[in-house]
Amino acid sequence: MKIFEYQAKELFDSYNIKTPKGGVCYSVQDAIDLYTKYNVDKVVIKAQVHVGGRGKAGGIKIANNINEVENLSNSILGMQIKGLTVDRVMIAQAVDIQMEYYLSFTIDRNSKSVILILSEEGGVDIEDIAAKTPHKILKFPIDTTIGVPDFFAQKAAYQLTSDKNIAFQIKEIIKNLYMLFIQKDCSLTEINPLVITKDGNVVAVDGKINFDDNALYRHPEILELNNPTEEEKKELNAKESGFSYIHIGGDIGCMVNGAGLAMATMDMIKLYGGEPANFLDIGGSSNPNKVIEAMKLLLSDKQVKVVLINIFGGITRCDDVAKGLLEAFSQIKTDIPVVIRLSGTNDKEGRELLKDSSLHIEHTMGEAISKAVELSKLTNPIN
Amino acid sequence: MKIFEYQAKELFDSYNIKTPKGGVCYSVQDAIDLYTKYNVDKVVIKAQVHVGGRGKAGGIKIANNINEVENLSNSILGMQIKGLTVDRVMIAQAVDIQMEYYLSFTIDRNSKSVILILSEEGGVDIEDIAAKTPHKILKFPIDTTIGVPDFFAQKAAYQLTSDKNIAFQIKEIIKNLYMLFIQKDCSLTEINPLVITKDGNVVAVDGKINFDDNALYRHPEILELNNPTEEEKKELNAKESGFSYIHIGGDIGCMVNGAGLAMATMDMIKLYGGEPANFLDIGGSSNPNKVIEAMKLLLSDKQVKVVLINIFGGITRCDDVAKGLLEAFSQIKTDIPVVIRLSGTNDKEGRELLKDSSLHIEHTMGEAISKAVELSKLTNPIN
Amino acid sequence: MSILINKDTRVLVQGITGRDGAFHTSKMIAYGTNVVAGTSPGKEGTIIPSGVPVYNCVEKAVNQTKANTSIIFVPAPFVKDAIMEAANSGISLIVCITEGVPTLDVIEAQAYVQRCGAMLIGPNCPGLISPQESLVGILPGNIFSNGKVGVISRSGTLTYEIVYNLTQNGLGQSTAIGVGGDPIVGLYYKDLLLMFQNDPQTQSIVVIGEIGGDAEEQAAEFIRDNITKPVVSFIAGKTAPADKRMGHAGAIISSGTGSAKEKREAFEKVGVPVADEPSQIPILIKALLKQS
Amino acid sequence: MSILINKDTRVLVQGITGRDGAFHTSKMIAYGTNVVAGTSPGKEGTIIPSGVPVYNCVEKAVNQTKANTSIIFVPAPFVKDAIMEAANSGISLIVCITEGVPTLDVIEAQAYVQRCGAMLIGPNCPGLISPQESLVGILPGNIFSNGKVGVISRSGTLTYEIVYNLTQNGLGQSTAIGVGGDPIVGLYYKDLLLMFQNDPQTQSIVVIGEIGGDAEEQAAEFIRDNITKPVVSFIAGKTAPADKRMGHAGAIISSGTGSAKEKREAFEKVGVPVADEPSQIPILIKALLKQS
Repeated sequence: MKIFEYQAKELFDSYNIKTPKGGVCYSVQDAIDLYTKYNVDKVVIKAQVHVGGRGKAGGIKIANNINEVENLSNSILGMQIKGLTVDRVMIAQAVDIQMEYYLSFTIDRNSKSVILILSEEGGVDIEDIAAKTPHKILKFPIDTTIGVPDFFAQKAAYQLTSDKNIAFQIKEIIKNLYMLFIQKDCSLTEINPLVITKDGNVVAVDGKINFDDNALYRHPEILELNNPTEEEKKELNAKESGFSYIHIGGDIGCMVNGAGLAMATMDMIKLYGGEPANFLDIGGSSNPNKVIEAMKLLLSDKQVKVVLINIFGGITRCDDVAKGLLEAFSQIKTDIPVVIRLSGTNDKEGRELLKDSSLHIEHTMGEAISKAVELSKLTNPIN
Repeated sequence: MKIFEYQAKELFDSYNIKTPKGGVCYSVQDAIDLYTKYNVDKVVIKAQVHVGGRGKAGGIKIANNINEVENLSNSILGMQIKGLTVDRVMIAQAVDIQMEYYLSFTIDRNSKSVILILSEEGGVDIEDIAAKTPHKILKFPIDTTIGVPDFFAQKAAYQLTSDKNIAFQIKEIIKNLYMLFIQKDCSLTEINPLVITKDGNVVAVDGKINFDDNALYRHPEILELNNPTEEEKKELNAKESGFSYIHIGGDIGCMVNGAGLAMATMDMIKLYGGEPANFLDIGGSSNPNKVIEAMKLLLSDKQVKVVLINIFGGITRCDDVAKGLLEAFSQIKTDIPVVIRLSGTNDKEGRELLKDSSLHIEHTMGEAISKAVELSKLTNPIN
Repeated sequence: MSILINKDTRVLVQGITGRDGAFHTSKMIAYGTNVVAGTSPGKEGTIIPSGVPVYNCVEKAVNQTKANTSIIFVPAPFVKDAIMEAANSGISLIVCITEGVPTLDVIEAQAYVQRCGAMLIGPNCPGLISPQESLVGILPGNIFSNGKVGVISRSGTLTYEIVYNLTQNGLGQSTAIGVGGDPIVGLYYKDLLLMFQNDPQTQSIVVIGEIGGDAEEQAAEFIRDNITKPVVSFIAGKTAPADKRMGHAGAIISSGTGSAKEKREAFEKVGVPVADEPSQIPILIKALLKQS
Repeated sequence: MSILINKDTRVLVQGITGRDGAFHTSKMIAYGTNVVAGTSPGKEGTIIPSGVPVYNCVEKAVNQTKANTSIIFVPAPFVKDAIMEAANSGISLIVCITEGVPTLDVIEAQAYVQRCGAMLIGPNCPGLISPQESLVGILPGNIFSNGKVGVISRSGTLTYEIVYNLTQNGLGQSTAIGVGGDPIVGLYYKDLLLMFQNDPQTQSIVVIGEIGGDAEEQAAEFIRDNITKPVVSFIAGKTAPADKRMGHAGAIISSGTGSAKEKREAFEKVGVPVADEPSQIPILIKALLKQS
């Protein structure tokens, strides 16, 4: 789960990580009021959206007076960034920047632990630093059984500076950011840039926090911050019905049991010259209701011209799956052709049950995908 | 540092460890008021003192009605237990006991860790269980890097019971008591007895909590609970002046540098037929003010007939110590004879400096102790 | 020989009285797995349909039944404790089926398992099987056959698909392991590749990878330096969009690494052919075996 | 040979710019100890009177000076961190002089030291000395002389008293160690007894114990089973009242164990003579050496 920058700022504040004065505004009037209240000259107005590249899209502007605050917040509120409408902006006091660093904690698969990442090159995407100057990225794997002791945070801080005062502040931020990471079950806590101001303060000017979805059950206060996009809402609804759905954009709708097999199915559609419309993993059971819900979701995508169902029967037997599908399709009225492949445990029995239905039944994954791609190429595939 | 039972109860309460209704009373009227407020039949009235054996001394009584509460609290308040005057009692609701267990956490030198101790024989001194039925004491060393996970607490709990409901409650108490131990830097958290009531509740009926003196600096809220006896106050004052003092009761006052040497000095006084009055470790420096403070404390003990100063010069040179002593004795007026032994670095120079003083100067520990014992045997040792 | 489990494996089921635990216990017993004990706090002494004795604590179960391998079905919030209990009680191989376990819980549990000298497979994995010897997991035993191919996979049904193709083509398996799809899991490619390398029964190895992380890239380097047996691979997720979670939490392409293309290149660079589709795997293996 | 430290020992002083750290650094250098570095956060590059280079962090100090042993003088609240930093940075022997360290801090630090494969002496100890080789501590070097007696003690000045008696009687020392007086310390009797047993220079061993705990009782059993060299002992605290802390936190007789009488009996039972007063130690050693 992701949160907005202003929400991240509030979490930083509560963990004693210094941030510039700032707050969220849902309207131009809000922005003017906040600017007046802060009583500063220069502020930054930032679009609050769950995607990167706001700056390049014109979603971040500096305002020097009340008129500029009015005009710029007016122009940012309502703009589209990567398909998302900006419904709120953050107003934050601009700071005098002396240095910009990068600082984050994230999960590291290799060390099987949390990792601290530092760079003296802050203010730009860490991916860009990684690509251009990988030696400027410092990684410190954490032993979570001891956490981040003073000496560890100190050693890291002295990699960025030799100034005792600055090092002390960075050390404290490292410790506090780690606490936040652990106590809130984050998957990413990032400060970028971490700014050293001209008067020697260390301030988190922008930040990003992602949470481990598996751990949200123990953080109701974090769950309250959730603000899913329309696309995310669809995915969340799917999850509640017991399957995973991600929209991709092609014309062959897929329904597969198992995430790996679902990805492999999408890959093969592409390989065979077709375009997968989505990722959809219906999981392990043969429950007809789940199939109905999944089919409805698939068909709500108006681009879909063919549906491909690829089931490998393991513990769940193919004949049970076939029965579920028959029951489901007795309730779903659609003209869109459906190609189905059943393999694995009791596959013959399963295919036998389906032989009188209107479904295109295939034996292998390759045959099923060939058929689906072929059908998707017809201008009017309805047979 | 030790606290009273009623203070331990309050800490148990704040860590969700169930205790009987109860509170502290400084007067008979307090006791009557509390009894009325609790609105129960049977209560236990317990003297609050920092020593064991209250029960045998008559400091714990059961009262069945308001008259008994009045009479019994009146008799316990003001009584003497092992030399301490009872200035407060605890009134606690009596519970219906089905089983009594013993449960504690303490420091274990051998495993170099915290240890959980359990016994199905609660309500008596753990020392007695250890002596009579050592197999009934179960010890579980804790790996503090993982603390007390559920499985660990559960395993321990099922050693005491096979009842799921009771085991669950004991498991929670074990986890909470450990948290208290760790979070408050305890050296002992003991529940004895841990009572299983007839209606299936698990309740901490009596408890003892000791704290690690070295860690009190990080627990101001615990330090506030401190209520030292007169003897302890003397010891605390000594500590503030930079030395350790413990009153023993003989007639040879000792001043030694180093705890081990101080204990060895006391032992040798006894071996040579004398009686040490105290333990006094003045530590490493030759600061005259410390010597003056220590001498004053020594001489405030009216039983003291001789003072023995035993100094081994290590990093602190004997000549510096001698200078300090001369300065100190120029300010202390006493008729009590002082025997002094200086050995180690620059001992000759040190003894040379003292040769014109009124001090009895000896070369070896044995000679100095012989002399001190000899002087202590004179009816009027003043020479 | 096989790796990790065989006829002598003595299995303990943690969470044996739950729905999934009970169901898969009966499946494992039906397959021939030696399930010797189960745990469920407070249910010690309960008689369950499979007839396996139930204990409150793993320690006692291990002491009384000499269980050496455990399989975990307890709900996600209790998984960390269950893994640590198993490791603490002397279980040497812990297989965690449960999905949805918080990542930090896995990190702590895995570190403890390592400290105890034990091994963890999973969480969020289908388990493992040494065909005709032992099945510790939720894999469909009937599609496997005993043979000489070692299988390592981050996925479930995709593995079945590939194993089905192997079995249909006369290529039985020595051991097949699903390592789990989460960001942090226990045993991983390197550990298992080395075990297969040292296993006399195993003649060739299939590595089934997917997008996310750089485990496949690291495995490729490891294969170059340490593995002499033929290895073939399949990688799922070529068409997955960046930064999207494809069912498996582990399958996120982020930070410009972990794409299927990079992984394929890494494998091909060290002489590991990568199949375009699952049905090619048996063909690739046969070709390599003919060469060697 | 000696144990733990010798001419090749390269010492790092943690807290070198503090009062005690600076003072004892000059004392150690004067004795001939090879002090190669010091740490004091934020003071890297500072020139200090002893001329030893100062670093912010132990890791860098170790990398640049190949220090292998550290001595800690930082204030009690920072000791846990200092010990862990040393262990984390590859220091193999850590000597902690600071007193007043919270017990739980020592427990955690000691567990970490062990996990890193390092060794801890102290806290609240005077350190150790291999006469004419190296002094890592605050012991008065001048009272020691090189020789064949190994000394292990829970006390400070009492050790000096006994060593003074040894030196006066022509019995030099191989290594003398003060293990520290706190309830929990690092290396203890058993560890050191074994090192002395294996040290060719050491001919006999003095164990200076005191009341509290059952370390002496355990040491006695260990001596019976593992030590063939002559051992003599002194135990302080015969006259200490029960449940009172005699300066050393470790010196509390409680729970009916740990009395001087019990300890003496334990030693005598395994043939370790216990001196009534410090001056008898040399006599007891000479007697045993004559026998063997």
